[in-house]
Amino acid sequence: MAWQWFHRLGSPRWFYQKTSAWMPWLALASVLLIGAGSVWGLGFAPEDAKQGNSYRIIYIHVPAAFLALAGYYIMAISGAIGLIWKMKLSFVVMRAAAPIGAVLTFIALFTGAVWGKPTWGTYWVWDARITSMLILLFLYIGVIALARAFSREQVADKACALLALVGTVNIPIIYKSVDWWFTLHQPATIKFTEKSSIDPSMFYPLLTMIIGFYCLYAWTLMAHTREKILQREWRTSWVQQLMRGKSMTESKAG
Amino acid sequence: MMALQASPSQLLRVRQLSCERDGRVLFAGLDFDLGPGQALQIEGANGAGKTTLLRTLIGSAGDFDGEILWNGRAFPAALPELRAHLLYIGHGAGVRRGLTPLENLAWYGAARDEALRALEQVDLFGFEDSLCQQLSAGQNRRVALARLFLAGAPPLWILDEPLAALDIAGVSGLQGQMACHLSRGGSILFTSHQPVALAGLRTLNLSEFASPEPAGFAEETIDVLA
Amino acid sequence: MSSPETAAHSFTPAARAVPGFMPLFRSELLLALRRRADIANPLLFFVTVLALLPLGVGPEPELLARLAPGMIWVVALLATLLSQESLFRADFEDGSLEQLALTPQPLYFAVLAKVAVHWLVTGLPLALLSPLLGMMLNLPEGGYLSLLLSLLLGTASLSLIGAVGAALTVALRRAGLLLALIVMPLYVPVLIFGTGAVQAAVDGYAYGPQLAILAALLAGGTALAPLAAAGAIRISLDN
Amino acid sequence: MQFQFESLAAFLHMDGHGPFVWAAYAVTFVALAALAFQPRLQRRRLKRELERQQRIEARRRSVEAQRSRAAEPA
Repeated sequence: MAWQWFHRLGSPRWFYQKTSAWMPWLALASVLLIGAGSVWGLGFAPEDAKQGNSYRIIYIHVPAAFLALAGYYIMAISGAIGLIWKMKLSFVVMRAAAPIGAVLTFIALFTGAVWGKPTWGTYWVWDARITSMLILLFLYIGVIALARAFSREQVADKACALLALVGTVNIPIIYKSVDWWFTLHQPATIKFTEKSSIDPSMFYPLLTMIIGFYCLYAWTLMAHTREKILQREWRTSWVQQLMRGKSMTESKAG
Repeated sequence: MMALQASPSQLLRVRQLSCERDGRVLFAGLDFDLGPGQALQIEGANGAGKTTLLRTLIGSAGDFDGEILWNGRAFPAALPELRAHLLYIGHGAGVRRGLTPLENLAWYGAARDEALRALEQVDLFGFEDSLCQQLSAGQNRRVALARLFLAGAPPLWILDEPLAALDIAGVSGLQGQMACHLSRGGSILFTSHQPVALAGLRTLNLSEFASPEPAGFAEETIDVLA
Repeated sequence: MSSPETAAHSFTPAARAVPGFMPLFRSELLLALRRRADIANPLLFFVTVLALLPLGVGPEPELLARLAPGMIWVVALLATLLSQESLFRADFEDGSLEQLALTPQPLYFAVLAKVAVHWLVTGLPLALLSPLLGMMLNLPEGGYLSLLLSLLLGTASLSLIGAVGAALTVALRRAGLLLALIVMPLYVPVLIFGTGAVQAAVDGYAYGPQLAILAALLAGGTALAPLAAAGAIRISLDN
Repeated sequence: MQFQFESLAAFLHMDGHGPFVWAAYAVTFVALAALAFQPRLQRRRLKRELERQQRIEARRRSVEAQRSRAAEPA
């Protein structure tokens, strides 16, 4: 019996209906958490002794960096599920996760670069974490570009799933080799952000923001997956009715 | 005519097979059996899915509905077993341009003299040692067809347009070899636009199995929008 | 034409199976050696681009000496990448890749044979040529042996990783740029430890650990990359 | 825990680091908003595409209907 819900989860229609109930709550939670976290971090948390107010960028840089990496693993795992159990839905989740992860990586890079200016005087710092983040962005772009290159959806899904898996195997190696490379060339400069020694008054807003970002990630991933399901299943009757249902209510209202 | 070596259980059975390509259902509800000593010709308009059908049977095209059985065991478990008994010639001849016809046949595991005899039967006498890239497309296809004339050729032949690049003599030679293969208990499934003179040949028109309108367009959706 | 043979035939699948790794390797090598131009291209690219370097940054010997290890490695990486796309292209177009996939023998060996030949034909010559270019770029005395060894190990890993990219993009028409985009991030560790080895030797440190890591990357690549490439080939064949 | 800045102006200025902090936050929220609203745009595009498809089907059906009516009397 345990497998039954797993395969039921696999049916796009069941996923669409189930997530319709969760979406509003998730959206509310992420807006509240991120709103509160930002206000708290920007206005009420103390400034950093060394870096002053530019330190407040941490409240968006760290969550974005977290999710950029976690997003890649989520993408790779859903791709692997699709390859192993041939589940269409998990391929759709993978395809939805790729652009979201890429945007989050870009956010992490941009905020890191802007943060670098007041701290080190240059926008681009070849710090280990920023460099690894840049390579992660290239990995994402590789998966997105590969997805676009194939004419047939099923083949594109499997190819991207395989590339994501290959990427996952390489990420730890890339991160370690970039760390080694960084310590080799710039042993003296400070490590970018020492989270362990963070002061509680700064840690709680950061925690709020991280949870808020995770809720937002979940909501965005669901929203994108639902849209891709409709695009792929547009021939089925339930999508036709859904779209017609939409147009009928709108035509009544309009 | 008692089948000599082919084990009687070599049976390809297809049940309610349907294949979809780019959201369009090419054919649905396809049923046929192919046992030892039988030949089946697949006809159908271009784009009816003939090549997709063949590539599904050899396992290259993965997603299909329905059932394909080889010796009673269903795909994908039975796929390695089927491939061990399969000789497939697709659109791409499977002939490497950088090698000579002899080297190509050696690559398929044929001894030298056997390969020479096979090449002679496909009218490639004298071309054994010239590079395939210098041969014409028709000659390259005939190098691929030479595999059918090799002694240890596998029992199940799946051929995509085998007669396409052959002249009159070539066609009759190939038909002779096909008849001989059938008499030895082998089975052949091939696509062709030309009629083929083979005893006991069954034909199947794929266009008859084309599916009706894609499921999504129920009648009432049109009235609402019109 | 031919009278159908009446002799009894035994359908021995073994007789027709494609031969094992060594015959595959030999036929691949034969194929590669027949395409002389393909061998020369990466080498010419390697030499011409490195000759451009002094024209670009100026001929001062100390500057070139500092740049030499990194530049030789980066250009060797690009040369390998250049010749990567044609790894499966020809076999895909003439249908023999599909025949390979149909044989009961796992695709792992076919991919390994192709990559080994690709390395012999591009990686090895690049590595052997690199000391010559080191002289041209005024590479300091200690760096030559480590340059040769690191390139020997490194280009093999690059070929293996590139094979996965080549397999993923074999069914696409203009795949060159996409292939580079896919494999570039995966090349980073090999590049880092490759240049690290040469830099360490130039600075007089021991470069043994860097070579050991390069060898470890190669061992991991030999085990995993052909599997990924075989999977990618089966996916691309379905296109 | 109380408000760290004397006035709104000081809050915006953040003694010199303001532009960087606000730029970072602005770009982040714009990017997240774009990600959040993209599905809505795709939904609208899909609906238009479906309606266009059904109009083509309707026209094709009516053409077939005329052809079969014309063929009957012969």
